[in-house]
Amino acid sequence: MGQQSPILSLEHVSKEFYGNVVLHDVSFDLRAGEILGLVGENGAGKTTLMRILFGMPVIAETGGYKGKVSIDGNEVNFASPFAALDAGIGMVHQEFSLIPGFTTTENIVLNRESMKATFLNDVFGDRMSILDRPQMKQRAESAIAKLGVKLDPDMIISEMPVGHKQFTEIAREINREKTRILVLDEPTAVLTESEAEVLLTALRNLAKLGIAIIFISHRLHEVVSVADRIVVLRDGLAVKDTPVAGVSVRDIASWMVGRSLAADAVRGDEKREFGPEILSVEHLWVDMPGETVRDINFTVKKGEILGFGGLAGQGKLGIPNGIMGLFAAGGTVRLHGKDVPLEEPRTALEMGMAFVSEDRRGVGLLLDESLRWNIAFTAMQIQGKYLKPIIGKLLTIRDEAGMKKLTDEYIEILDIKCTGSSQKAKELSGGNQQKICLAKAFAVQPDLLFVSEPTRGIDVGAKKLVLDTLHKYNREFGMTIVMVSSELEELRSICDRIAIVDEGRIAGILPPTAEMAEFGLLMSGEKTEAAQGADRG
Amino acid sequence: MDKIKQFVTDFGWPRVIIFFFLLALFIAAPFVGVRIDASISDMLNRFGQNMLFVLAMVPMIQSGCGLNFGLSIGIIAGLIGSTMSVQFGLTGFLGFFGAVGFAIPFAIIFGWLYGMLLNKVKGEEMTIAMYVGFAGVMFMCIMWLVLPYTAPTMVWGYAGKGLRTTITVEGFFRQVLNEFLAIRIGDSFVFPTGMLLFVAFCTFLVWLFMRTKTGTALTAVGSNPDYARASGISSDRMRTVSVIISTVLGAVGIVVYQQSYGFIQLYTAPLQMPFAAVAAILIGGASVNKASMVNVLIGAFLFQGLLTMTPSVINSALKTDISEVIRIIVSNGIIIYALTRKMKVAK
Amino acid sequence: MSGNKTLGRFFSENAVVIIFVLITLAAIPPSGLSIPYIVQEMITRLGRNTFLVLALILPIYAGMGLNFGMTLGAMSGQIGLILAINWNITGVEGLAFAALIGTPISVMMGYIAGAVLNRAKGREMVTGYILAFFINGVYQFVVLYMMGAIFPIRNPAIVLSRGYGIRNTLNLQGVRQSLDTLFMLKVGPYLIPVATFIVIAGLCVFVVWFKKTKLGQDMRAVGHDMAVAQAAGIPVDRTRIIAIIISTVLANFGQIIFLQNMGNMATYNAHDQTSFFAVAAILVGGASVKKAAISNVFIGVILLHVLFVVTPRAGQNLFGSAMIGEYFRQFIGYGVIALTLVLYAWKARQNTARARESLRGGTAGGAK
Amino acid sequence: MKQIVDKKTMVRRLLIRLALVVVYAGLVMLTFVLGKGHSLIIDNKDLDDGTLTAAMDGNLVSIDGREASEVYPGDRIMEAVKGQTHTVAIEDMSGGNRIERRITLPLGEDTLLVSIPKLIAGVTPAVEVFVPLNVAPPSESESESKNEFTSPDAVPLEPLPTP
Repeated sequence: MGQQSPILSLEHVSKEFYGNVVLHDVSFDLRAGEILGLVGENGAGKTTLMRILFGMPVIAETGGYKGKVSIDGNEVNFASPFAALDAGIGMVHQEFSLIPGFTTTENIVLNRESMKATFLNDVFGDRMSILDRPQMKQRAESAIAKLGVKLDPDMIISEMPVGHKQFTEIAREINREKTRILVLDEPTAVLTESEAEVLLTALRNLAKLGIAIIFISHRLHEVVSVADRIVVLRDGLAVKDTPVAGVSVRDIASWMVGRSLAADAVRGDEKREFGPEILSVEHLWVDMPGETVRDINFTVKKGEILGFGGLAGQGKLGIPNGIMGLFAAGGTVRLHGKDVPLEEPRTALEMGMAFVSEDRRGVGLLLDESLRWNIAFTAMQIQGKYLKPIIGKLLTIRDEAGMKKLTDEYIEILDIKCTGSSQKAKELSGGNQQKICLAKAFAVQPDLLFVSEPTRGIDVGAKKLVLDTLHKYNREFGMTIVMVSSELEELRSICDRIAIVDEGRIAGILPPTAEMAEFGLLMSGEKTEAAQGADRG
Repeated sequence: MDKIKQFVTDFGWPRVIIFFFLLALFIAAPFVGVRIDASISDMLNRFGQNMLFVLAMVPMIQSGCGLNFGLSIGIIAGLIGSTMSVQFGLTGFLGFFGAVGFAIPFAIIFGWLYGMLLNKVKGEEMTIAMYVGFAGVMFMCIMWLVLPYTAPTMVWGYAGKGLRTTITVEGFFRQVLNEFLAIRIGDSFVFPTGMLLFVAFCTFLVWLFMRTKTGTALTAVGSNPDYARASGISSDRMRTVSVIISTVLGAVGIVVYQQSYGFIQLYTAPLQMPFAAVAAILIGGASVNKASMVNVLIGAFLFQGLLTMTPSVINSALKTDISEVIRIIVSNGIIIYALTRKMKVAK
Repeated sequence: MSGNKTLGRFFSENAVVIIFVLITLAAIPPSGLSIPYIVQEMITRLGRNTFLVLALILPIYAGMGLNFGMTLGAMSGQIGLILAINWNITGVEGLAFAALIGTPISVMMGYIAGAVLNRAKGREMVTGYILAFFINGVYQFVVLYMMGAIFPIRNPAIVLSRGYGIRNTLNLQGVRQSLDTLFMLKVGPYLIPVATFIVIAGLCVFVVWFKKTKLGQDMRAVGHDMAVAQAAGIPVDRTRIIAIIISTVLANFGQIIFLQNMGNMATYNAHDQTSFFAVAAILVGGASVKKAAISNVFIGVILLHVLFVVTPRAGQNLFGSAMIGEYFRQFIGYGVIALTLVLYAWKARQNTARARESLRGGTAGGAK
Repeated sequence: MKQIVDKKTMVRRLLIRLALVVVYAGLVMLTFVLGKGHSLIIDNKDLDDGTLTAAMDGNLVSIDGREASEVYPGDRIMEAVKGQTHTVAIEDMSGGNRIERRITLPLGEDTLLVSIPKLIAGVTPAVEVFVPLNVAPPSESESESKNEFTSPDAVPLEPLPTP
């Protein structure tokens, strides 16, 4: 197999989004029948890489990429995913792309159905052909057989367990005769352990048939068990490209998170004293789509900054959303010893908590309204601020002047770049929008502030300002902060403790000074001794 | 040049075209023997008559319920109010305000029920509102026949029961607002001061309401329901409030309409009324999810202007009754334009 | 408890049909109409209306909801009929002529409607409804002002006395019931328009066959999930336009069948309530915004029209006013559309909630 | 989605589609010809030039085998027919003398005059176009209305530019 030329090779691939380098000079090869494990933290560039490979329009829209992608030695540059499909690349996405009301067979052969021509083809085109259902079923069965799993070809997708849906997706890609390269993006994320095991076996079967597979997973032990070779991406660089034999999970974890020295610099040796316990959470579950929280327990002390880290989809985002009442949740949450009723955002706000949502444009802002509205709204609604009585106190209306004053203050403090307090929120850049979200939360002067992904999608300067602001409010006003972020570095730079969430549970709580590899292992679902110690303490 | 272009884009092509069309009609009017003063008087009158219906669109658009195709629910409440007022023999201002007073409680109850219904069907509000409105009108058709009204001016003479299709309010509250402080210039120009004052007062109240805490919350719900929820606002409650206000405005609107028009029109008359109001506010520049007082004023003015001027001018110019067709095409065209436009913005 | 639940669910899923059967049964005795009379009426009305109602199926299949824009097809059919009367083409040939003229017009109308609805995804129904109003304006412009003025009309009997524009009511003497009487079968006391039913049966066969084609499958896929269909390479917008075109063409045929049975045509109003009656019928038959079968059409036409036949008489006998029955049936028509839409929207929300709840139960259980 | 269809199929399809368009047009014409209705005015009058006179006793006239009607001298009856070729059977009411004649009608005309004396005498053509007497006024008003409608283009009927 060694002398075989690669089917797919990437040479010096780079990509930047608006000056932000997300991939830098990535090169690797893939041979027929080989399984390549691709690992990396969120934002390491995996998704972008796959988008380039799959010809997603977003790449071309943002200025294309540099470097060379070739298949069988010929350079390709796909204009659309369909071109990639024609070239033999199959992709299984994280979200199911299946039609729930259709059967397995119908989904496997979707838009590639076997057909029998009718006389009407000549009149109205090929779509007037009759479907050849027996043939379709046969093809579906053969694809399923190739996978080596048990799957009922006549079952309706919506009635299937998740694992079967995942198999259906893969079977669909295999069903394309041309498919020689299969890309699987976190295929095991939604599966139970035994289902995942079956999937891995199926992948090995496929590899034996000569299909090359790129396997993306955060479950490192799966990668180690199934892959022949592994490529580690970090900050857009392919930091490691090595055969998997002899590599341990721990090695990979440290390659994944290992950072250049610059990042660790921020922290001084400040002594931290905290007040009494302010928030305690027991057995919290949150039904947030894509970020399910299963069973979370933790406490926060007054004046502390607690960080939540972990990979996307593991549930860390569900924690603040659940406590603030935005999604269905259960369990016990106590603030200052008083029970916080769940699923009631108003009470949560009234009790003195505030939340900066990760979904800035979706939840955080009134995009079509002025900055004044955005900043003052919550304070107005919850605390009755920025209202003034008119006609002898018969009626109270908005105090536009007060709102303007407040907004101008925050524009000053947070250095928000805008044309004025009446500008519309949608016209601001991402970083400035984030500052508006923070201002909104500060305006209600909360005892406890939840901040979710505060630096997502904003530039470096703004990032620093946001983090410094949080730091300042904590130190100067004693604001207790719970911060959720995918960026471990940023958590380490300002948090007092960092909890890593994996599969809806806290895998461990570490001090920010802990070794990077420890964090990496926790994220991959491996229990470490250090973390267990911290957990107990 | 660019400035003009920008202005036109902001103002919207349909409005600019309709505005110039209206202008052209005014210019053409004297040449085809249509009196301008009579036209303006007529236009002001219609403007006042219909303004509240257009205004009624605002709260629901702002709260994200879309265009209120079910405005007829409010109109029905207004009809109940005015028929009760006539039944009890109230006359003059007492008759008018009596009608409004009887109508409002019904409007609140209907609006509350209607609002709760719309909360159950988020995303499908407009189609359902339309059919709920239709069904309500047909149900009331039965009620008009059955309810025990006895005032001789209202019931069918030969049967002694069942309300007439058209009831005159002459001697009750006909033109009480229009005549109040009315200014007459010449034979054919009347400025209906009272009605316009009343309408302006209602508009001011709505304007004020939109500035209260509740009004602000309501707008936020329409602008981004998730943001509002995260700020502790119950979007269902705000939507219900907006539906109630819209329904009340519809109820008051029909009474204003009746006093000016002089007749109460029952049975299937309210069926098509919401469409005119919807078209008017859209012509005024509102979209399916954003509307302001300016949209209401411009919309009611342009639309009613069009309705007044096209029949008189076009018909005398072309000697044919083509204006009705123009009205259908323009008003429905503008609604389609608005319904298909938002998709682009959402993208 | 679970038995109760299934019964409850059965009721809620068929609520509209059940309510309707009850109202209808209750209204028959007070109407004083004989059963044979009602049966004969039903046979006639099935022939008259079924084709129009069947035209609604494909857009539902393609996930576009109830095609209120079918009125566009009805107007095309009317233009075909006007021309047939103009040229004095009579008999079944006259109907065929009208249909052949109406078809290209309705294809064009369907294309316009489909393109407009594609720009209004998520609110197809209300847009289709308004679009019907809009095109009605255009239709009036063409028929009332252009015909006889710009398009020559050679039959003075159908032109208004002012010299242009078509009269408000057209006598369809030449084609009246020509399809119905083509092959009339007498079974017992009942007259059955066999030819009409053969045409309807042909359409049913077409619908069943169409569902088996690639295009039918694509429509189903688009109806279930546009995003997935798009990702799989199915041309979503095009497929939706085709669904609307077919529906519009069928409505064109349907309106011609409807009018030949009526024998008269109100030039400017005949299409006003086409979509209302058709939509009400299919919903009464148990269809929803997302699901419709041929059986829904037949059940619906029968139920709705029995009610339509009996209510005016029942109103007359119970309340001494025929108008009450007249209003009542309109109320029922609008009410049933509103009710079905409400039930559907409400149920859809409940189902998503239920689906998520079951997911949560598992995780909450797992938490212990 | 572009279906990959080879050139030969494309040509075949184009031909078939063109043929269908022709067939469609043919069908329109066929239904036109077959379904074209005519009103026959069956006239039993002396001819103007006096060459033929109406049968004195009256006739029983039946078209295409329909129920016969009695036509006395000076009578006119109306019959609606479909298509262009018809058989007219004329039976002398007194003598029982029966004549059958085939008549062919011009396609473009709605109302036609059929003269029984001509049919009996075998004069061709027995059918002529019926010119109603009060034909003048409509043409006048028509020209007027056309003048009115030279201008509606000036009216913006579509004030909705699609952006």
